Amino acid sequence: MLALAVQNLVSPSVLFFGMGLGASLGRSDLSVPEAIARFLSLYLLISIGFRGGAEVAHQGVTSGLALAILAGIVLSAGLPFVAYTLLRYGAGLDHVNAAAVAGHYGSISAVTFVAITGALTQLALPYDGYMIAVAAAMETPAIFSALVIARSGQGRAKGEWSGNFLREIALNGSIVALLGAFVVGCITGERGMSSLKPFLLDAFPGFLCVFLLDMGLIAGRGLRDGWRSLSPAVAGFAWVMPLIGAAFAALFAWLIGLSAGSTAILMTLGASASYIAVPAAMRLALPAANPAIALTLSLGLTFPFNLIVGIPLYIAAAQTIAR
Amino acid sequence: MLALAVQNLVSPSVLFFGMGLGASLGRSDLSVPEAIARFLSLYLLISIGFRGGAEVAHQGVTSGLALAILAGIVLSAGLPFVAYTLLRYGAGLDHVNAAAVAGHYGSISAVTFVAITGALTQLALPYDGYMIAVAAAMETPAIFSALVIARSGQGRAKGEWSGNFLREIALNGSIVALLGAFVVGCITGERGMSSLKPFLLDAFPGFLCVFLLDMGLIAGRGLRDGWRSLSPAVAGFAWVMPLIGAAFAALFAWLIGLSAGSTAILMTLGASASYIAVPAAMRLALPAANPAIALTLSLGLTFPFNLIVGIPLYIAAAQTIAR
Amino acid sequence: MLALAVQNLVSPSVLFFGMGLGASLGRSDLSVPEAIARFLSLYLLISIGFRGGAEVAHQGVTSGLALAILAGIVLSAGLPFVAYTLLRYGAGLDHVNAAAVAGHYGSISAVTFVAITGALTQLALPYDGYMIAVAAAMETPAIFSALVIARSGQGRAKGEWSGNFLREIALNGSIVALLGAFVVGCITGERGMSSLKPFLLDAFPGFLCVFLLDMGLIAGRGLRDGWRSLSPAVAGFAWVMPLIGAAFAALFAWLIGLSAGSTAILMTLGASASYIAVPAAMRLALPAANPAIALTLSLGLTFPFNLIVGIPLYIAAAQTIAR
Amino acid sequence: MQMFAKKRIEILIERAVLKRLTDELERTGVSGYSVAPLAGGRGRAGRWEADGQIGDAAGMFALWCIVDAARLDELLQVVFAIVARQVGLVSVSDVQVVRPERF
Amino acid sequence: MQMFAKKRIEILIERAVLKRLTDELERTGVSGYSVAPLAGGRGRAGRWEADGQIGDAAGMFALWCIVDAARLDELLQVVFAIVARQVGLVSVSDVQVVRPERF
Amino acid sequence: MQMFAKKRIEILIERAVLKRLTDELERTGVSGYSVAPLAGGRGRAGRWEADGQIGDAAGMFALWCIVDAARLDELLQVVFAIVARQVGLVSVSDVQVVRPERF
Ligand SMILES: Nc1ncnc2c1ncn2[C@@H]1O[C@H](COP(=O)(O)O)[C@@H](O)[C@H]1O
Ligand SMILES: Nc1ncnc2c1ncn2[C@@H]1O[C@H](COP(=O)(O)O)[C@@H](O)[C@H]1O
Ligand SMILES: Nc1ncnc2c1ncn2[C@@H]1O[C@H](COP(=O)(O)O)[C@@H](O)[C@H]1O
Ligand code: NA
Ligand code: NA
Ligand code: NA
Repeated sequence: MLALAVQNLVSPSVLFFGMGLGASLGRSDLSVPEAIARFLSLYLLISIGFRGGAEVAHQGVTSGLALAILAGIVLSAGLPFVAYTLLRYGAGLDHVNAAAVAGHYGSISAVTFVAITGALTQLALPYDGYMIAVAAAMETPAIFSALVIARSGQGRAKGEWSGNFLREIALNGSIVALLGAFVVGCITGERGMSSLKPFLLDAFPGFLCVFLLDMGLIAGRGLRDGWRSLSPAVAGFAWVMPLIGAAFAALFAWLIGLSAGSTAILMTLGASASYIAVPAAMRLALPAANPAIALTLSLGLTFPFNLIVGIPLYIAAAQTIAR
Repeated sequence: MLALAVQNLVSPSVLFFGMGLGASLGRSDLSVPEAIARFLSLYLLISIGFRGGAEVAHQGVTSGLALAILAGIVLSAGLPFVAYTLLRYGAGLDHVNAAAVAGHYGSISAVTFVAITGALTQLALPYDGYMIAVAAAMETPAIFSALVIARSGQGRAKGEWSGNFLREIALNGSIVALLGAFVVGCITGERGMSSLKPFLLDAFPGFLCVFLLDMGLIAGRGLRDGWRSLSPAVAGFAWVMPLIGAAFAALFAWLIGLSAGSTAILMTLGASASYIAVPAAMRLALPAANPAIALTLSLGLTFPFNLIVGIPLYIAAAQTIAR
Repeated sequence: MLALAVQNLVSPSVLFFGMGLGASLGRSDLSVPEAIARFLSLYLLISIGFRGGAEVAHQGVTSGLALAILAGIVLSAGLPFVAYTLLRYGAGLDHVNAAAVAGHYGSISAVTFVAITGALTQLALPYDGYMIAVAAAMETPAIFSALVIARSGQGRAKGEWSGNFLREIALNGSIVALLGAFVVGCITGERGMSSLKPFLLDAFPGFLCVFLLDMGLIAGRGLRDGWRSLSPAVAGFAWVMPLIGAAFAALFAWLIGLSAGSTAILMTLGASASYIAVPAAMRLALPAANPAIALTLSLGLTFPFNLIVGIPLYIAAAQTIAR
Repeated sequence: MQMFAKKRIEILIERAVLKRLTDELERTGVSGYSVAPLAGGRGRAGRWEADGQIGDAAGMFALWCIVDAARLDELLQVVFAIVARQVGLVSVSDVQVVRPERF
Repeated sequence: MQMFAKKRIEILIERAVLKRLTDELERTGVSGYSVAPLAGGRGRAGRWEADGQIGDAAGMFALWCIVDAARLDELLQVVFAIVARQVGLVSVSDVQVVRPERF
Repeated sequence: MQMFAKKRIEILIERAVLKRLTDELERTGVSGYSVAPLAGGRGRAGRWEADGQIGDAAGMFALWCIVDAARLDELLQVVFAIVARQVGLVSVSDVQVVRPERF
């Protein structure tokens, strides 16, 4: 497990994240142009989605898939309540911000998903291709839970549950890209994969490194500027919540009988926090929340924690748990 | 033929086009950053041009090349007159808009060119590498025909045929990129190709998918907003004109004795409509024309028509026609 | 040597540079979006840095490395004094502009570095992987020499040597990217290289072509607009200085006993002039200097000179000189 | 040329909320508006930069709208209903145009 | 600091026509101008967005030019000769500058 | 709505110097500023375009800052200390805002 942690730590992508973090903590003016950053996240979503779809096309749709998706949805919808309780009553964060952050932690991080699948491949531990569908399904339910939580506290502006708003969330560009590419992958299967392999697969680690360099730069900026607005308790949440999320996920995985590899993935999804799709939804739904808090927690603290400590732990645990 | 149509329909690039179309008809906020979209079209032009040049370097310059280029120029210059007649007197479009749209249909679509060559490769039907040069030659003549048509109707602003304007058209960035890469390909031949293969060839289907996703998004936006400004007759033009253009091209191909593969390509070029270089020229030359009409027709109606119905048809016809 | 010059001349990247040059001299509107241009330079720096690091990881740190870096630093710091003397007293350029241009010529050009390594690889002439570290070390010393020179003339604004300014220079994004990727390459070595190879290595010639197309466009713009502000003597400097820089470098290479390949590289580094990192530093430090002069000289005159005349010459000389 | 006085409303607004604002403006029947990207800035919510941002919420825009003074108040109401609770800024200035009937 | 009143002409213009406009402005001898990209907008010709557009005609820009009031009319003539028939918008406002001799 | 008069300072500035300027503005305690990218322009230093530029110095930005008239002079001093020797341009105009206490 330690060996894996070390190996994870010295993978190029983690080192590029560290390089970005260092550069922005040191106030370098290194930056990735906005259009490139947006392209990279589109690329990652398409690549992940397509590969998931191609896997499902390869293996076929099973009852395991349905169960796993169901588990993912319940996790994503349920974890925000746990996170809110911790933040509000444990860490003393105010109502709206606690709700917004909770929404991020119910949802998932696509890059952390990539990291765990990479680690499993390296360990030759098999997992189900449909876990990408589970990841996609976990993107949004947390958003609605965050809204329910926020609303329960105080009367809020009208129109928040309007059909319009629901459409805004469901047709969010990131989710459409991920699911659309998943469907394309399902339909074109291996034939499609063979033509797109050089771009979507072979070049993936390279693009990922640039993306992680950028994530490091943002995380560093967040930590530099947001340091003061984070109490130690709130910062601590970013390292405790992943373990709790992973524990819940482990329980669900055990209940539905996932394999060791897939269990590790579900745990990682439970442990990770969103920074692509959820922030946009929260700006729309909970404008009073400070976006910097959630971003700094998820990108600056939880993401590296999962990469370095979490993933080796989840894999070790999954191998013990899985039936 | 039906099999090819279906296979064409479920190729990743067509599905990505459909995904973009669906996303924007459904009002998703999915988008491709402007700088990326402009890079992708530069990339496509360079890749197509370079491959064409490398092919010519490989096969040498023949009298067939000269004849085919001549045929292409005549087609590109002539088809706008046909298109204008249909639009003006058949579909009742006003003078200036009919002229502008006609210019688009005389010129060609680079992505449709890619689709037909892809289909031919899949069918193992050989074609001449110099057809890319034909495609390049067909880009601009249509622009001048559109101007002649527009002028014939009414007195127009001075300066339109000035050397300045001609230079603006001839030195249009897209045409320079396409022809420049063609020349580079001719000069460096196989040696150049071997070093650029991973970028220009292997990654091509992937970049093409992102480009087509973007084209789908634009086409969907055009259809959504431009629906009302298109009469059924004008919309019908977008499906009739390709067949007419292809028929004329078939005649020319037969006259100069092209192979079956090259005949199918010339037909596809005749059938396709521009959306990269011509719109810019029309904005300069015919500012009174509404750019949305031509774009919606060529991207939203003609392009998918050619992909799904046209290309299989043209290939089947070409195999019958070619001597 | 002539054969190499010709072969260099007809490599795709040089031809793309020529294409850009021609397009912009002919006033075509061909352009590379700003975000893409900035991404490409980030990509080049990361790719070069990473490969250098991986090479060092492979070969280990030697005393040769330390000596070569030392030689590079002395060259970079010393050449600006030579360049200044030539410009000020030979070509009659004013004080501040002469100092600024001198700074560019002490530093190095990453793309010229790529060209020389490419030529050596083609000739199967081995060189030391650590030369990338030497290139990185040569980026900045020239900046400080330029400041010393500029200051020696007249009293200048306060704050110029402040810690703040030094940090701005040292944490320049380009230098951080180059050195950071070098470190990542050192740490991850061959394992990292194998996962990043398709992106950083295989796709490199393709990205380089687009970058050089862009450099050609800029060089052409500079020559078109800046023609009048360059006296023949100043323009001549751009072809004489590379030979002088290469001669000094050859001396140093001989003193520390570099191999023929590494000697050719050090000569090329000495001969080349910066256009990525140094211009930014000069805008900060010597705002009174006209940035167009240095850019036109280094990009429009020196860069093509080195590609076409210089590199073959330096290789031939290096093979004679190296012990 | 004869010029006519109009008002120019400028709104700095987050990407996530931009579509809501433009939809609402269109509903009120403004004749047009323009949007330009911002590269960065600083306000009560701190400093931010467009470069490198990931996520669909990232980025801000300046939207401006040239309108007749008579419609100013109505539009400000609409704008504030959306912008008030968000990160953002609204300002108004005087401009002159040549074709008054367009606005 | 002492400030001097000048005029600011702002022109929203399509990419395809931008070069014609700047060439023409230079011919009239304006001391300078600046151009910024637009991300989208709405006018008589409908709604458009810069994102995702392909083709060399895509995109619009805001060009502005600070000039002396004495030259305003002449420049507006030049501008309208180019912009009138295109998608676009021209407006003028008052600004103050520190170094009047530059304009 | 009741509006309050403020001043809008606009500074066109090179990428290389932007950070110095914003750091300095923050030191003086301005309540906020916004930055937008330029795509090109022309001035005494000639014509330039953002597209295709390489190098860390490439590019210019428009930075603007809405401030109280009382602070205008002080800020102009700060701005000119940085911008004077660089390629750039400073102009001031009148705007109106709704919440005067923010500035
Ligand atoms: N005084 C100001 N002048 C110009 N722009 C401002 C000013 N205050 C705020 N802004 C812009 O408005 C955005 C949001 O401000 P705020 O809601 O105060 O965080 C900032 O990020 C700036 O881009
Ligand atoms: N009232 C307005 N305020 C601000 N921008 C406008 C306005 N009307 C038009 N525009 C801009 O000018 C462009 C062209 O307008 P039009 O020629 O009316 O289609 C639009 O796409 C907008 O970007
Ligand atoms: N009269 C003007 N109106 C608008 N922008 C200007 C004007 N003069 C200069 N600029 C802008 O300021 C930049 C620097 O000007 P300069 O320092 O004169 O080279 C130019 O590149 C333009 O973007
Ligand atoms: Na989670
Ligand atoms: Na055609
Ligand atoms: Na040098």
